[in-house]
Amino acid sequence: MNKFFNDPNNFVPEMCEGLVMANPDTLKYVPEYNMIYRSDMPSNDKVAIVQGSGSGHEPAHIMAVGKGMLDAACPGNVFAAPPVDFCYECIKRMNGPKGVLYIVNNYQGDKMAWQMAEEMALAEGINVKGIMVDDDVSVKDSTHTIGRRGVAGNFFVIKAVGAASEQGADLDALVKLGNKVNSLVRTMGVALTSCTPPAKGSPIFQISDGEMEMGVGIHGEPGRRRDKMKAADEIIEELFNAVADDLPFQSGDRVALMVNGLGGTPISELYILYRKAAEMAKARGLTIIKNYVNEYCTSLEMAGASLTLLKLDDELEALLNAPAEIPIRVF
Amino acid sequence: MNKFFNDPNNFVPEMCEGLVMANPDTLKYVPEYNMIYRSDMPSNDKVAIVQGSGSGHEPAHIMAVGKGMLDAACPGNVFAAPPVDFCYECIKRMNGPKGVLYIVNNYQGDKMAWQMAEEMALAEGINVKGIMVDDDVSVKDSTHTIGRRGVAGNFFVIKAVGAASEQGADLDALVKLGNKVNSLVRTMGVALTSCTPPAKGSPIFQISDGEMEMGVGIHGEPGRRRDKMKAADEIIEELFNAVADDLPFQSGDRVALMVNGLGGTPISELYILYRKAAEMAKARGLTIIKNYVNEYCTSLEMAGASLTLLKLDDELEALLNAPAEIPIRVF
Amino acid sequence: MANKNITLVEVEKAVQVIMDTAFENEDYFSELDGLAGDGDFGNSLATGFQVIREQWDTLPRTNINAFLMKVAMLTTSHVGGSSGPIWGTAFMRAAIYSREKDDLNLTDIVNIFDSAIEGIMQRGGAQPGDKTLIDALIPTRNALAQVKSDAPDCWKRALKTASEAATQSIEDTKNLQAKRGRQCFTGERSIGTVDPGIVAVATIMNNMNKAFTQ
Amino acid sequence: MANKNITLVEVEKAVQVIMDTAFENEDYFSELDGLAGDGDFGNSLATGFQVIREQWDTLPRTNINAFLMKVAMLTTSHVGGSSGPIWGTAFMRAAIYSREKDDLNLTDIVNIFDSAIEGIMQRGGAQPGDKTLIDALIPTRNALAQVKSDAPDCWKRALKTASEAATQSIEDTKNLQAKRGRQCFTGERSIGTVDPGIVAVATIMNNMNKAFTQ
Ligand SMILES: Nc1ncnc2c1ncn2[C@@H]1O[C@H](COP(=O)(O)OP(=O)(O)O)[C@@H](O)[C@H]1O
Ligand SMILES: Nc1ncnc2c1ncn2[C@@H]1O[C@H](COP(=O)(O)OP(=O)(O)O)[C@@H](O)[C@H]1O
Ligand SMILES: [Mg+2]
Ligand SMILES: [Mg+2]
Ligand SMILES: [Mg+2]
Ligand SMILES: [Mg+2]
Repeated sequence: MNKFFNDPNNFVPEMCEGLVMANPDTLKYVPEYNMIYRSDMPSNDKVAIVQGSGSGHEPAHIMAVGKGMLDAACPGNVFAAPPVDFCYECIKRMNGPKGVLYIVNNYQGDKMAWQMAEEMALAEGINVKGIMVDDDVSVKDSTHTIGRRGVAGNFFVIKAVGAASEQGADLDALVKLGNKVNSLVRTMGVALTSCTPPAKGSPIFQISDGEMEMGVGIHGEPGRRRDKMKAADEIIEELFNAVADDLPFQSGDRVALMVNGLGGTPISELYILYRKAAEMAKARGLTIIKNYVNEYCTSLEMAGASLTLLKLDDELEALLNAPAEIPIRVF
Repeated sequence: MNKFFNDPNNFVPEMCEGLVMANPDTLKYVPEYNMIYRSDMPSNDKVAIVQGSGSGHEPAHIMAVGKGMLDAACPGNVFAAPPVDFCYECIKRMNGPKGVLYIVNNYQGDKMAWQMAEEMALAEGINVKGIMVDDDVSVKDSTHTIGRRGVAGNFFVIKAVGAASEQGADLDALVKLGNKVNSLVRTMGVALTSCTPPAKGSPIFQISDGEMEMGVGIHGEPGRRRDKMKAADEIIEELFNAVADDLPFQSGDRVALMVNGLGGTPISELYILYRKAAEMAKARGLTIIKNYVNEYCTSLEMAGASLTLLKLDDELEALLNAPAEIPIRVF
Repeated sequence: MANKNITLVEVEKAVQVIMDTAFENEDYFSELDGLAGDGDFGNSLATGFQVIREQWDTLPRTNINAFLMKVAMLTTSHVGGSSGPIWGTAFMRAAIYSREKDDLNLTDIVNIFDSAIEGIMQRGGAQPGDKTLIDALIPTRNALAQVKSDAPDCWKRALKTASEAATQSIEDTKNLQAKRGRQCFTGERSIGTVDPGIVAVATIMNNMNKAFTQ
Repeated sequence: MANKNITLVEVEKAVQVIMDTAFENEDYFSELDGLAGDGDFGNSLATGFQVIREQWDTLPRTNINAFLMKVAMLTTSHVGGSSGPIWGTAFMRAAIYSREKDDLNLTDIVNIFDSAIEGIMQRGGAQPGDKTLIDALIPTRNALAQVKSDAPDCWKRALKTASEAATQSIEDTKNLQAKRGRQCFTGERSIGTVDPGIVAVATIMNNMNKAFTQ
């Protein structure tokens, strides 16, 4: 296992510690609940936006905590939903007069934990609501989900509600906005290698050199099919068509296009993928208003990528362009 | 080979095309010379800053082209120095009244290409000077170098001279500044896996699961020794001590600390490494003024990381904090 | 305890009975789950409750709500498979219902059953007749409700009637086909085998009856 | 051509001679390199010059400078091993020297040799006596300089004397130990073997002599 870690059981806490040590002015950490939060939260002026799913998808979500994005994240262990008390405490500690919005990717474990936490918080009079993200067009139901999975499109939901919340939107408006973004965003991914959770010590699934898992889930769950490896352009064609046909995206649409690396694929290759994706967008009459080529939602060190399209209108475009500051940065 | 590409010979051009398609307003591309440049260059108001080394180290250097960083980059093929005409054309096309500064990492091929291009440009009356980066403390001479190799510390040289150039510094001042940064920056890296250039189709060196190459070069050149894999904290201890003892960094020093991923290591692990590095800095009495945890100088999809320390003074701190905008971004 | 409201002391004892039932029947419950499911049920319960047993002395005891809320969280987080959130939801609904209450009467218990059943259905999407522990909880609840209207103070009668109803549900559901949980993947193979969750509810009710009335 | 200055036509021809020498002696040069070096020398030159041959008709011919500059770039970029930058530097120095000149006299050629030798030493760090082609270029340059001061117009005598000096350098350096290039890794093994770079320079000078004087 060619990975940097110490005791595998400390993988998540040590990552969180490192993150907070690297951002001492802006982030705080509650070890008991793997909770990373903005040091200026809770606030009287805004709805708190929180999320927590399994770890191993970094920068999602702990590294997306910051002004204009999440106010807190409380991940579980690697690929394990956060325990309900993490979610509950996260809601409780972030709560202010304007309430709390939680975002949950559609995975059974995550959903159950957050819904239970919501019930508990509601019982205490906290104004909390949730939105569910299910952008992955690959499969309808899967190993860990009823319905579609929630994957990289999640970034756009966070960005939009994060910006709107910063501008003072109330909880109901944010729920509406988050659901709107989710209804307009579609993703599909492909894996070229497996990945190894430190505590497991072995790959989560088997895949041979020269094979790919088309439509993979972000925990290595099966997608549409196992296939032999193809040229980059062919792969993007399949991803793009699957994603674009689903909404469907139509000629004249303005879009945001994301090419997301799954963790082990270098950015050089992501730009090769972007090249073809942008060509296909053009051929379909889609106008790419903003593009995102980087890692947003990964599966540990898995080689692979996903493609996300978001249909834009003036409201969403403004929200994507609103300022935001998170730990993932270059300078 | 679990990589995204089409014809392996088009790996670099297609990556460049993708990059420019993703940044149509700010970047331009000259295919004949693999040259990516700021669309507002050349300029009458600033010294042009250029670099070109082998490809495969992205985001270095094509994705570091932008306001406050490089004005142009002209990479060679994967792990191959740019041909001399790339360098020559790059200098010529970026030249303006204030001249051109080239930055070269100390690798024989890169150095020769740039020095020849410099001679040619000088013969045409172009005001061009170069600075050499050799921050890698791992080995003195190596397969591809006489003297130390130039690696991730390069980022700080670019950032400093890029900012100073934006503020109007002249060529001689920039040479002095670049050499100063190089004299204050130290790096060492470690590889946990090899990597595969698309056109070669096989790994550049052999390394078994559970092994690491301590002090590896960014083309997989041998470092100090092959060793069995160790705990993250132990690895960082060795990197940190090698780097910090070299300048040497001393109690009371203000520093910038970079944990750079080599391409296949996810950011979760980089923060585990940062955690220990920050602890060690503290134990030595170093104050971390700025930190950088991301990918800056990679070796394709190699799993591994490097640690860089830069000693700061008021001048450098201000230059690191100056605004800059490059294609590597989150939003 | 007969005829008086139950307090935190009895709630603690009830939780203890549930846990002990799981410990004593770990292998048996897993064996039953193995017939048509994936064989983890007994182990999931026992492993999760073991965490509660270890933290028993430090559980919050300020009131019924705080105690049950912590039990709910630990159950949800440490019991594996579908059972964690299902059993956790039951405890949680009981906890939420008990807010601001220092004791509970039989009406409260019936209401807690209603809230827990609703919560479990919401959480796991099972309907009555899907051959899950819902199909044990509903007859149990109905038995309690019957006693409540006939003889509202008689805990003894309530527990006896309820445990009989729970036990009866084992046979009543045996020939149903499972529609939820791992069982549902084996399709018709579940017909004719008893559902482990239903057996667990019945066993717990029987042990409650013994613990509180003898 | 005797007694008049050389122009672009002769420069083209000289480059052609260099390339043909490399093509004709590809195997021989590699063989020599194999004795103490890594055996790639002949192949490196031939492969790189092949690119120039393919682009021959489209090379810029506005003046000597433009022509040689392009040859320098192609050589540097396409000839492998140490030879690319070394030979490319020689062409480049010649190009830079020829800026604004339409023709070159013998004094110019001597100056070009000086500039090229200086450039090669700068590029690869070799000193005279390190058993590299430097040790063929210096006696060749000295022979040209001698003719220049004795009989400045006599190209024929210059080429003959220069080719003799280059040939002599083969034997003169045979017993030196190589200090640069791959040869130097084999240490004392290079003593007693001829240096392929030196042989190449001598062969080229001999072919120049033939091509321009017969
Ligand atoms: N969705 C559900 N709703 C209610 N009860 C369920 C559900 N799924 C399973 N059960 C109950 O849980 C029992 C199995 O528990 P367990 O083995 O822990 O679950 P799993 O099916 O995940 O392995 C079943 O016998 C059934 O009574
Ligand atoms: N640093 C140097 N400076 C000058 N000439 C050199 C140098 N290194 C090698 N040579 C010359 O080049 C010849 C070998 O060329 P080649 O085989 O292409 O180089 P390499 O040593 O890289 O394999 C040697 O015989 C020598 O004459
Ligand atoms: Mg990566
Ligand atoms: Mg089971
Ligand atoms: Mg050789
Ligand atoms: Mg060689």
